[in-house]
Amino acid sequence: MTDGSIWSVAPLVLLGLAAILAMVLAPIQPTPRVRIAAALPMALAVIILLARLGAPEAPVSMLLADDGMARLGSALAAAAGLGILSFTRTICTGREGPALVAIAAAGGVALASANHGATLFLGLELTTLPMVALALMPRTEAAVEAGYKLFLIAGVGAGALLMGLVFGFGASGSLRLDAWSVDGPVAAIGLAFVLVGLSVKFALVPFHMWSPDLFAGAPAPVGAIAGSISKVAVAIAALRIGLSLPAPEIWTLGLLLAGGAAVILGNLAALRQDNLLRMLGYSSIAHSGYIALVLSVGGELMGETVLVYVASYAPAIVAAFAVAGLMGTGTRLEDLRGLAWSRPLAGVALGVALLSMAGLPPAVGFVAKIYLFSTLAGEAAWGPLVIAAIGSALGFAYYLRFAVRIFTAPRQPAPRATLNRADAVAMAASIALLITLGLYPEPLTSLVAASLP
Amino acid sequence: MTALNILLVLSAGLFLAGLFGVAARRTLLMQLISLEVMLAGPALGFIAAGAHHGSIEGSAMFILVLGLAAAEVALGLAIYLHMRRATGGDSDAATRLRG
Amino acid sequence: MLAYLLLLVPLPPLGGFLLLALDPYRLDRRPVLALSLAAGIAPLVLFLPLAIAYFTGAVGDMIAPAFTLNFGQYEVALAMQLDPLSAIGASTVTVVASCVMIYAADYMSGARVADLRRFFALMNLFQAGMLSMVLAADSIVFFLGWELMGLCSFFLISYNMTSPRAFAAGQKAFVMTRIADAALLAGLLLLFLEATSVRMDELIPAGLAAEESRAAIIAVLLLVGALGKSAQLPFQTWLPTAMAGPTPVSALLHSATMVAAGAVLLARFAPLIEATPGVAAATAIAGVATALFGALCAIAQTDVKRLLAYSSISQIGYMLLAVGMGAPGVAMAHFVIHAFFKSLLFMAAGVLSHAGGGSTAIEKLRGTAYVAPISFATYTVGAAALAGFPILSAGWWSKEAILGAAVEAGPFGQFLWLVALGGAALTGVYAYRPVLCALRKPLHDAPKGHESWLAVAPLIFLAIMSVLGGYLVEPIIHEMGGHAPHAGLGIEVMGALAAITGLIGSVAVTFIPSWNARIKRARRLRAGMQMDAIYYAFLVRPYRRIVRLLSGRDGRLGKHIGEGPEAQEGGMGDPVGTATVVFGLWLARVVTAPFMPDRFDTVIMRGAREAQRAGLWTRRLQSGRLRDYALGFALGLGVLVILGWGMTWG
Amino acid sequence: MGLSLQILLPFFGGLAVLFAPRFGRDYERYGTIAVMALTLLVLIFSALNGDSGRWLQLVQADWAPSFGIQVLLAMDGLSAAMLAISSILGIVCVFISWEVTHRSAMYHAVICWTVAAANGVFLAFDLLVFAFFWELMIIPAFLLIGLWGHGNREHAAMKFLVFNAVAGLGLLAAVFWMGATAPEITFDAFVLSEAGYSTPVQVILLLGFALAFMVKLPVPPFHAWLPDAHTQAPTAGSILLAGLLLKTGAYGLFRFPPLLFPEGLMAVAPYGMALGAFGVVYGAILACGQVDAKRLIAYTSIAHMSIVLMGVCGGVHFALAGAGVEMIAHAFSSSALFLLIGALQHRTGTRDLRELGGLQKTAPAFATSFAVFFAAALAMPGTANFLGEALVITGMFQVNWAFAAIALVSLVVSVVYATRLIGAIVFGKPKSETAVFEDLKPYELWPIIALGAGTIVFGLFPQVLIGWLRPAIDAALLPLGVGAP
Repeated sequence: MTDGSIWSVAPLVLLGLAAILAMVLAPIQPTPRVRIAAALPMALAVIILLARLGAPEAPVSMLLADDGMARLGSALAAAAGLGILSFTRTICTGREGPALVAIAAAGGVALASANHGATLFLGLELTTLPMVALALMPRTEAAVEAGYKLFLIAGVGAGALLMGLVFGFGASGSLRLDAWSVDGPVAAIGLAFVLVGLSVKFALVPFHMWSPDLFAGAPAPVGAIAGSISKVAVAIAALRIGLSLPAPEIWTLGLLLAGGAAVILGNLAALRQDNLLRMLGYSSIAHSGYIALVLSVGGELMGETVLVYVASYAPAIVAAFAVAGLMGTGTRLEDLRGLAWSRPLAGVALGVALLSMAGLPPAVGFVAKIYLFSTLAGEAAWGPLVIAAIGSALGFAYYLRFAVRIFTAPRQPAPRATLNRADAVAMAASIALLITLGLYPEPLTSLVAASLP
Repeated sequence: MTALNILLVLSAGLFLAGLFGVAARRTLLMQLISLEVMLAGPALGFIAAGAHHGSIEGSAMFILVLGLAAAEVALGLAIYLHMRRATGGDSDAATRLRG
Repeated sequence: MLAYLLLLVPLPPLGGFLLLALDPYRLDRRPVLALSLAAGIAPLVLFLPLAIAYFTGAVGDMIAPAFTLNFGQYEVALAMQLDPLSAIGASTVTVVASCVMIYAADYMSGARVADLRRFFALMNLFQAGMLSMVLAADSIVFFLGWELMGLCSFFLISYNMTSPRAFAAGQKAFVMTRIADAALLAGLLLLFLEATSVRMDELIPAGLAAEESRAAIIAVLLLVGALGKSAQLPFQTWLPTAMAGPTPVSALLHSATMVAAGAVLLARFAPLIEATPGVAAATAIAGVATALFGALCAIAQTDVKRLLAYSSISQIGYMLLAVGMGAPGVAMAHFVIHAFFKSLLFMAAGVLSHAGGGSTAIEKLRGTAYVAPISFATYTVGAAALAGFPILSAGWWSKEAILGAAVEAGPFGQFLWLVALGGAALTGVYAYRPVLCALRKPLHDAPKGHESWLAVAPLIFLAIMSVLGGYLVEPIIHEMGGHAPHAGLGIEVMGALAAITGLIGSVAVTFIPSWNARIKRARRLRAGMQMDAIYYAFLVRPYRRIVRLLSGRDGRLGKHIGEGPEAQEGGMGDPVGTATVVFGLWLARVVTAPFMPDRFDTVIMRGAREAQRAGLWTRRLQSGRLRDYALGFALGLGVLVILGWGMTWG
Repeated sequence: MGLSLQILLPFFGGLAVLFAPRFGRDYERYGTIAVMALTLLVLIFSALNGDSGRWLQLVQADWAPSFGIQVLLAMDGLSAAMLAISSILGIVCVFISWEVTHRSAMYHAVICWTVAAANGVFLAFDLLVFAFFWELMIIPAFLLIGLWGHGNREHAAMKFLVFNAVAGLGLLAAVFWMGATAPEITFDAFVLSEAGYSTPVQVILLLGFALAFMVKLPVPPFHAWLPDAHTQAPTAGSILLAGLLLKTGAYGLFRFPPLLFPEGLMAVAPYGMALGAFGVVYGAILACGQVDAKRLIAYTSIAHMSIVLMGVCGGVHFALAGAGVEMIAHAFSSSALFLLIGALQHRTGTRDLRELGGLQKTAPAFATSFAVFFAAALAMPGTANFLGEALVITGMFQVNWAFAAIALVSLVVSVVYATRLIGAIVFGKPKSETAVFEDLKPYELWPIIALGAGTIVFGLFPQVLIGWLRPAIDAALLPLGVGAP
């Protein structure tokens, strides 16, 4: 256990500590104080991760990888966790909310640095089960139903992942991801099962059914976790698998089919949505589709594109959900009218988030779009390029439909609701992140280039 | 067909049976039960692969699968209690969230 | 060190202009008059000692550099110089200008203070311009003075703001002189390119050294410049109409100084003119033709100021003839003498017309001789000098010098001499008409007017100069380096005879009713051979039609393209502008034709509707029943596993 | 540092001015004057201790290296003159719109932003940044005409926007093509100038650039937007439009074609001069036919700027010097004329020449100042306009006598429309509108005196101006292989 490896496992330990602290303090302290107790170790974990970005690799064991991808992924997951903590209010997620969010963040970190079948499976489950629990917390009928749907489909997904690991283990005799051999039917079937397992968590078509209902029914933090922590972690796990296996056909073909379908279906369905959360759900499916397309196309820019895309999507989705959490789960299009004038910070935060997701210049989403299209064009993958182009066009339509509504004149002067400080900080931080990176993308691009082999 | 392959096919069979149970049975309880059946498939598979390759990882994974099954049972029953009041245990009735 | 005094000469009038125009101290009537007189006479006071020192040889030629500019490789040094031409010119200008200023002080006393201030500001500015033009040692200061005179003449002619006729006259004068100025500028710039320097003493040798065709073009351009400003034949129509300005203006600008500037220009560049024989001949012919034309038209005039205007045109024709014959000195001599008697005539005519009830018609002058005897006497002396009354008047000497120069210039010169002689005779006819008319009995006896000494003093001085000026002709010619022409007794006798016949003709025309009637009927002659009408028909009206056509004033071409309600019917007609807009709209229509809104719209709308329907269909896919989700899952799993397995068979 | 301040100061000054009215009445006006004065001071400071080499000041910093964009600002005599004019005109605009109260905070902010964008154009040497500022410049001008104009301002503003935006496309296309095909993606003008394109390619690129510059210049046939824009724009708008935006077109023509496409320019120059010559005559003739005073001055601007085009395409030392001087002289004289006509319209409510007249009697100060700029309009020697035109004509004599003759014709026709203008406004009997006409107020008189002084001083002592422009002219002529005259 050299001190390097201690530092490498420190973030996971800190997150676990945060979860335990939150669980212990939950019954005796009021939730805001619990949240702070959970937030401190998580913040420390994020700082350590960012500090060690350049440090030499020191994996603590074969289970957890410690390369740049893992560190950046974990940092994003932990940061997203911090963001989500800021709007986990007692009314919608009960006293155990912060604890569950901390567990989910720990799961995300584990999944992002999973190098072994076991950590892959554990990480996946650690992110899913807290989401189910969180979804059930409000005990309303819709929340329970959303929770149940997520529980069942995720359970089936976990089963499929396990079958994949079994077949992989059977074929190659080892559960280490980079040791998997690709030839032979057993390995191929194993890979198919693993792909299905990940696609469920990634919400690619046809395994996406749980996602819109969860986003709409469950409280805001759940959707935020699904949108940011789990998406980031799964994307990096899939990236690691993709990078370590020498060009498996089923993997790329599967991703291509599922990703393409996700882009088309996600955007089409989102076009007519009036409910903000359901629209975000479907658009999250579409964004997973874009990442899947990039993973299927491959090429030397793949790693950078996935990381930049994920890094630009996470703050946007957290900001969007922070505002959604403030506005309540049933916010329809009309409720957003004049939001920028009645609640300036929330309005601008949601507006900038939507602009970034649509990929328009001032926000960092534009840089992500540039990377996406240059990768697809670079590899002359005309099919995915056309699909992505149509997807973005449709994306403009529904994102701007909501964004424009925010900046229209308010019908009646809505009361200026007070934001609690944590919310305000989260929104301000995400706006700053999205805009500065959008205008001056240099730090992000150099960070990402450094973290890839 | 080596011994491993036969056992792998058997575990896949178990998995597919569970999946069928989830897709076919209407009542919540049966769906939970078939979920557990489905998890039995990989458990068998891990034991078989572990035995075939003579590596302890198989049984380690088996124990993990058991842990997951236990967790899922706890959560499933909690959801079942809630759902029973609202939809009388019928999963098809729980269609408030759609579209 | 005396050279820098030169630079000071044009400054006082410039200072006077600034003080009067900007009027920082709100001066009222008396200080304004005092200031303008001081500023007007200061150059005379400053320049006279210099001129005397120069003429008596105490001081040689000198150049006072003002400041230097460098354009890239060129060193451009602006400067003033004192040489025979500038000394003579400047002294004449200062003397005449002072007289006119004094006269104007009395003549304009009736005007409002604001108008008075404006009048004297412009008169001072004009004097500054004329002096800088005459004294200039380089082409830039020369052209600056030249244009400044043009500007002042425009403002002074249209001094009487409210009358549209004055403004029209001013505008015509300015436009016509500007055409000539453009030619002059072209000539000066070509010379500058030739000599890569601006100084006169370098320009002229460079012009001479230039190759044949270029030198000819430059000379022609300079000639055209001179013709324009001096209202010679092609450009003479603006001077008669310029009489709409007040009398002092006509006295200073349109008789003595500005109009004669063309002669000064040609005298300055005489070597260039003489270098190309063709151009010299052209100058002479233009001079003589204008002299004849001016004399003829002057005879038929009924208004004394227009008569004097035409006489100015013809007298300057004589100067051009002299320069054409290669005797710039003679031209300058005539310039000096002409300046004296012509300004005298204008001023005296002004007083007489005031005495005769204000109108300047010759008929109205009947009997004014007895009302204003002194100005009448001075007018007679001036008229005698104009007609070239033998021996007694200065005009005779300078005219004889010109005729002599013509005779000495060979056979071609002798032919021109004959024509000039005829002109001299005609001059005699028109010169005495106002005098004789003033001598006739007044229709109704007017009381003897009081002539203020302020107005009369300059007249008397100028009258004396018109008589004694003859002695100046010889020295001026020598000063300018030419030799006084001795054409022999016969030529001089012929000249005297011409003058006498002129006098007799004038008496006949005024007193013999039939001749007098014929003159009154000579309408075409009176209108200056309708040159004005011809110009208007062939130049001005077509130009106006083009302008109206282009700017769409008459609506033919000027229909508006989408101009808003406030479209004034003028303006927005310009075809090229509308053409681009029309082309742009047409292009837009053609490019988007296949996507015409209806067709394009349907395509988009259909696409949009498809998307909506697909959206609704996908939403139905999301049934909400968990078992359907599980079914979807199973299908997906099945497809992927079978695909995976299938692929490994290959 | 001084250079980037030239752009940032007015920009953030504009923002500050937006909130200035909160602190007190008219604070936005004093604020704008302060901002403009400060920019001028910074300019003078950085120009004075600039180094003596080709560029007075040069600032180079990376902005987005992965896309090859960098902040590359350079200033030499020419751009210093232009920057000085933009600040001075900024102050003049504030003075004369002292009675504008309709949304005056935004009004002054827009003035600041126009100046900021124009300063950007005068300084940027990274082609993409140049194109960025070029497009940015249209927006404040569009707002100025659209929001505060008279009559049918929407139509005029829209026409202005369409013309300039479409023209901007030509510039953008050329810039992007050059940036993309450069060995490693860069938009640095100096690097691209050594790119060594073949002549036909240079001609095409030059046409792209020239399209944008010629519309902004404006030269017929791309001039249709100017008369409408001027007639509907508020006085400050006209001044900024005439004094500043037209100069950016001329500056662009002066700076980039010789630097980037020397052979292309040599090939196209004769056609450029021909177009300029046509523009001169066409503008002058149209000016004579106008009824609306502002429209008349707009067409005179077209004539004067066509002379600048002829000068720039002349490719001879004199022609370029003349073009430079004419640019600056025109900035002074046309802004002053617009100011006077604006004041006139403010008092009498009309610009129609047929209803004006007789101001000499009622407003002598107005009449005398009008006379000064009347002299400048017809290029009277002693004013900077004459110097500009005389130099261009000398240049044309060295190149082609026909163009020189046409330029001389413009001198004559300028008298016709100038006398028509002064005749209709100052001479004649006072009509009903001009009967009661209080004279120029101090805040209108001071700008007039400043502009008049500028015209006369540069007319009599052009040495200062020519000295400033010399390095720019020599640099522009170097690639054309034209040694000093």
